[in-house]
Amino acid sequence: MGGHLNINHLLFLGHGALWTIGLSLIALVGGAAVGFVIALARISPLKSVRLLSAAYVQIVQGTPLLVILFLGYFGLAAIGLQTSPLVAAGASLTIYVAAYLGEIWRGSIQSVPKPQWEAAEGLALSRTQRMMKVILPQAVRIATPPTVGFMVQIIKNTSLASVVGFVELMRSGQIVNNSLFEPFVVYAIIAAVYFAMCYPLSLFSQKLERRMGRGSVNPALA
Amino acid sequence: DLLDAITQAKKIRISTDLAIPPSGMMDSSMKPTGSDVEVAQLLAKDWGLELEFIQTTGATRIPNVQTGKADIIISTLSVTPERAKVIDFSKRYATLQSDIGCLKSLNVKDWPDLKDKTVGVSRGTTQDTMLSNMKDKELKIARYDDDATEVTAAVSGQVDCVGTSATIINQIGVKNPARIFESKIPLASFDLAIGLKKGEPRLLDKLNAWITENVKNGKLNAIYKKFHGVELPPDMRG
Amino acid sequence: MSIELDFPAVLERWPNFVGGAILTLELAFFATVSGALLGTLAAVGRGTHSRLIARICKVYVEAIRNTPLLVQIFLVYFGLASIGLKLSAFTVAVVALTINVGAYTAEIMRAGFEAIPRGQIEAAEGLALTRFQIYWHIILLPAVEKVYPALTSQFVLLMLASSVCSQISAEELTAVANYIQSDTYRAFETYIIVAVLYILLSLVMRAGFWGLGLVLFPRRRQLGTPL
Amino acid sequence: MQQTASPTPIVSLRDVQKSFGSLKVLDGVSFAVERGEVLAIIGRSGSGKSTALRCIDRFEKVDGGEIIVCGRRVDLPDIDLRALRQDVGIVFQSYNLFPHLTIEQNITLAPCSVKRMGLSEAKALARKVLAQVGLEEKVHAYPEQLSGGQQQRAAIARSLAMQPKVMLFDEVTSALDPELTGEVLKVIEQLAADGMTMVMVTHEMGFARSIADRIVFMHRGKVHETGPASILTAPTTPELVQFVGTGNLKS
Amino acid sequence: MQQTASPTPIVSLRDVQKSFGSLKVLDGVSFAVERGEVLAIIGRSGSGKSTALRCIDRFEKVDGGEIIVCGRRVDLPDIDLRALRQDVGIVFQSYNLFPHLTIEQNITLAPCSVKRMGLSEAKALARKVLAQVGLEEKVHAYPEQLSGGQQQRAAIARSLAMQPKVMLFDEVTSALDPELTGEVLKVIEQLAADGMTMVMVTHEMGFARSIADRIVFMHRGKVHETGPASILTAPTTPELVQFVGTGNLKS
Ligand SMILES: Nc1ncnc2c1ncn2[C@@H]1O[C@H](COP(=O)(O)OP(=O)(O)OP(=O)(O)O)[C@@H](O)[C@H]1O
Ligand SMILES: Nc1ncnc2c1ncn2[C@@H]1O[C@H](COP(=O)(O)OP(=O)(O)OP(=O)(O)O)[C@@H](O)[C@H]1O
Ligand SMILES: [Mg+2]
Ligand SMILES: [Mg+2]
Repeated sequence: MGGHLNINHLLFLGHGALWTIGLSLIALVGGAAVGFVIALARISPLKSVRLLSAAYVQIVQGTPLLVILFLGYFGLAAIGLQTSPLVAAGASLTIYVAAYLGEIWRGSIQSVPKPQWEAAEGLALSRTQRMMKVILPQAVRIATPPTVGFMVQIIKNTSLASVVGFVELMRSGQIVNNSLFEPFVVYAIIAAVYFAMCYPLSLFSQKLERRMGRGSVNPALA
Repeated sequence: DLLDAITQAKKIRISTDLAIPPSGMMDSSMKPTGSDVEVAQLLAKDWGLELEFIQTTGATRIPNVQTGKADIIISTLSVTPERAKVIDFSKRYATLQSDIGCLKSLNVKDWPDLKDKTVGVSRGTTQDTMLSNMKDKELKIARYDDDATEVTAAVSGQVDCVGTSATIINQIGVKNPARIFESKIPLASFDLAIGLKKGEPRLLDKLNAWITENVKNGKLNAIYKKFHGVELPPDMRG
Repeated sequence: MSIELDFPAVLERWPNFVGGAILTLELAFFATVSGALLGTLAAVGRGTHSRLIARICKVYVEAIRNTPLLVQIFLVYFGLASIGLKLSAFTVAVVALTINVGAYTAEIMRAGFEAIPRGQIEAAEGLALTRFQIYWHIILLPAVEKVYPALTSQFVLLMLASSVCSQISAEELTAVANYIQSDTYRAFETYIIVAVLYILLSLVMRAGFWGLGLVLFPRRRQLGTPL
Repeated sequence: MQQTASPTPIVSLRDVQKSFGSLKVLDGVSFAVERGEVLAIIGRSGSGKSTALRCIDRFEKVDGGEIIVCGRRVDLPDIDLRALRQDVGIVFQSYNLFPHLTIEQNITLAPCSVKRMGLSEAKALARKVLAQVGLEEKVHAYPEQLSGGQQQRAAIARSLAMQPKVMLFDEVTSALDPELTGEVLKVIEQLAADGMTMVMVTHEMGFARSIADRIVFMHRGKVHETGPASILTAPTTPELVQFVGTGNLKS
Repeated sequence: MQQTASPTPIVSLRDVQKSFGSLKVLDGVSFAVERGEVLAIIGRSGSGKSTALRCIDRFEKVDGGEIIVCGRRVDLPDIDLRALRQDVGIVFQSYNLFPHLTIEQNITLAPCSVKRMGLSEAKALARKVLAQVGLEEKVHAYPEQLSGGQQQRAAIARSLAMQPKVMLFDEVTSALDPELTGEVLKVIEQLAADGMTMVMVTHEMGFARSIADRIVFMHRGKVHETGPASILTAPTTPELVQFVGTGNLKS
């Protein structure tokens, strides 16, 4: 207990930062795949599919990620499904990210002006062709800035995965702090590392935004 | 049962919070250390098992054994009847002396002196429960998520009194010599025990036997003294 | 099921849960009001002609948006105490949440400002309105109206994120949950109840924003346009 | 309401009804278009012109009546939409080119995807239709690099590439200034000369007069007057008199 | 370039220069408007008409030359913008009514905020100007509840409420269909009859001919021809001949 910050502490923090990056990647890849399905389900011609996906989004967006992670790891185990922390965290983050990305992307798809949909229809393109060749390529441009903006939030939110035993950046910071009792130093370092990971993304998203000449309205997380 | 499973795997998975010094923490080369860590290491060595720490936070120590993610908990679990409804406890392997510690300059002798002072505690600890139940004493309690935050609150001046173990009380002055804290009122002594899933009598018996033996041979006392600076109470030293 | 769920054992602490939920709502309310103000000012600041003010606002927004809320809360709580300013945990929590959500609000509001067609502003300029009058009468309300869904989500997220205030001894919903579950060791029951409460709180907030929308946007109310 | 009954109209509407909510937009609309005929629909704003046009290509479902296009019952629910739309080309006021594709890609998209035409064949076709509208040199440009009139001509070329049997135009020039309008109208005149069947909603009275074989004047969801282009110079109903009267202000 | 030199023009431009980046949009534009005169600016798209108009109300800063409006040097950097804009009313093609305010609130906003008029007085004024444009019954409606022509008339009323000395109109009818165009033009005709000084950019040749005291034909950033309305029927330069020629397609 006590002592001073040394290279081992920094290595430990670095190790935590790697986990943060890894978890973020898992969250984004999984969340993007499921989120895409959610986005399509939200505009499905079938009312039941729309209602189900809307309920999914509403519930997930109303529940703290911490609770989702907890129930995903221990809750599944309680009903007899043993999962590794990585699988549980991956699944929970996917569920969480999918709800948000699904909403962002639904908005982007729907913001492609209606005449574009009609023009594609008028050319006798099939539903899939319209989506793939006309709507999505345009929606992607609209969706990119808010998506990148949301990624920034995910990087910070992976810290909650400590509840299932991950020692990622924030948790490693807590552990270091709890043996050093130097909160200002430790948390300043953590803030700096998060900033170093997030700011390039923020800059990138701003650049995209500027290039497209429009503001991004992203439901960002705190 | 669980004991067989452990023996078969030749490995014991122990749920420990490594962010609650001095029981579980990291040394300067970021290796786990602390009184609970050494107890766990001793147990694994005696039983000839490989040891795996399941890193937990305070909140997930129990779900880890309930759902089979870990075999036992050694992580400053103090015994209360309420908790005993949910998991089984072994015999005590240590006790934890808790005090109300205040700024040295503060004139606190007894409970009435604490009126209109804020006492910092770690949320959900037995100290917290005890102080919260003292409704007649009109205490103001500030609950922090862990000891480190509590110590920082004391160091930075957010609180002038804390309810925690003597070891931690001393730590405050080390961090900020301008704010030396000392134990003012003894609070209670809690029994710490090993926690395990309900319904594992063979494992429980074996743990109890191991504790009895190591209390007798003084090993547990040595570990405790190393980290807490004081010996276990006389009635435990056998 | 390897564990028995015993909800009554946890539910008998309902006064604590209710107290926590109310505190969470209070935190969210005050931080929303002041964060909306701060964020709007910062958004206006980013659009001013003064390079310095625009820069300061930008640094504020970027510094906050790219670092974790927990760190911000710690810095405010312990930082203020270190310089001798001892505020209650509640006050500190509101201040930190305000600073945090203000940065996000600033970005959203900026998008709203930019979505106001240039023609609207030119029309107002043509009518000889001052800069302030233009912001006040022409830009602010329509901008809020345009980004209202994003703002609403942001403030609901703020409510969910306020759980980290448990770290600095604010007795909000998560803190209560931690307390109860370490007292009873009934983590599952506690977490499920907390999840339901958070969903309820978010519904309450959304309902509140819906009602506020009716008051703020009389045109929508009159014409029956949904938000 | 006069209805031109004749052998095999390529488009025919009979007593078409259409409401949006409680608003009756089409109230028994009937007219027919012969092969090779040019029909102009005129009428004041809100009289249902666009809606009538959109019903022909089934962008709106009708509530009652019968629509037959190229021998297909468009009003029935089981219509093969994609087959219908291969026969019908539609061009809107807002050109609706796909902004992320070049002009060539805009044009080849449907032939390649829908008709499974080979790419090189489609490209040759693109060049041909672009030549028809006088835009050969813009094949590789993106829509935003074109002026409004050029964009509208490219949109017409895109429709032509599907070799439709009938083309529908909805106020294709009203977003354009007089000079650009001229460009587009020339293209449509040429199409008419080539024998394309066309239905056009237009505000250009002069143009309607000079090119349309027949005029349909809509008023409050009904066909109020119909006849050869000469009805514009000698209107019989007071509504058409008033409409053409105000329209004259444009000249 | 002919310039009408006369006693005290209310608006005068002398050799105005304006570039956007490397694009020279106004290249020595000079003209003047007398009190009570109606001036129409015509010309093809991109010739700089809107830019010239916007320079008069200082929505664009000029690079060179002199602009005087109601005795104020608009080209100088220290101009009192708000005073200028109390004297000048400007109406755009896209009406730019404030969508969140009722028509009455749209109209009373500036008199109350800028002239510190009392609310009841402003409301009476709103009723007066709305009567001028024939929209009394719409005081409490929101802009989106009005047709295009009604919106444009409301926008004119909003400008009138500030009692400007000169009004600028930029293609105020080109988003409207013939019938709505008629409504708006009638209002402008009435204003002209009441003696309002006006500068209007317009594509309505017939209207320009009938109402304008003088025409300015712009071409490539220059005033190419100017004179009484009769120059439209007897254009002298080939550019104006061509322009009026294509414009005729609209009629
Ligand atoms: N999708 C819709 N939902 C509700 N009402 C509609 C819809 N489309 C059109 N309408 C209404 O139907 C009526 C007729 O519209 P339509 O577009 O056919 O008129 P139009 O004759 O084309 O007019 P314009 O010359 O202005 O284009 C209008 O009152 C319009 O408001
Ligand atoms: N803000 C601007 N930035 C850059 N170029 C501009 C800007 N505004 C106008 N231009 C360019 O200046 C030229 C003249 O524009 P202006 O709007 O004055 O033409 P106009 O005569 O009003 O045409 P139209 O009849 O199409 O309205 C055009 O080439 C236009 O692209
Ligand atoms: Mg129409
Ligand atoms: Mg213009």
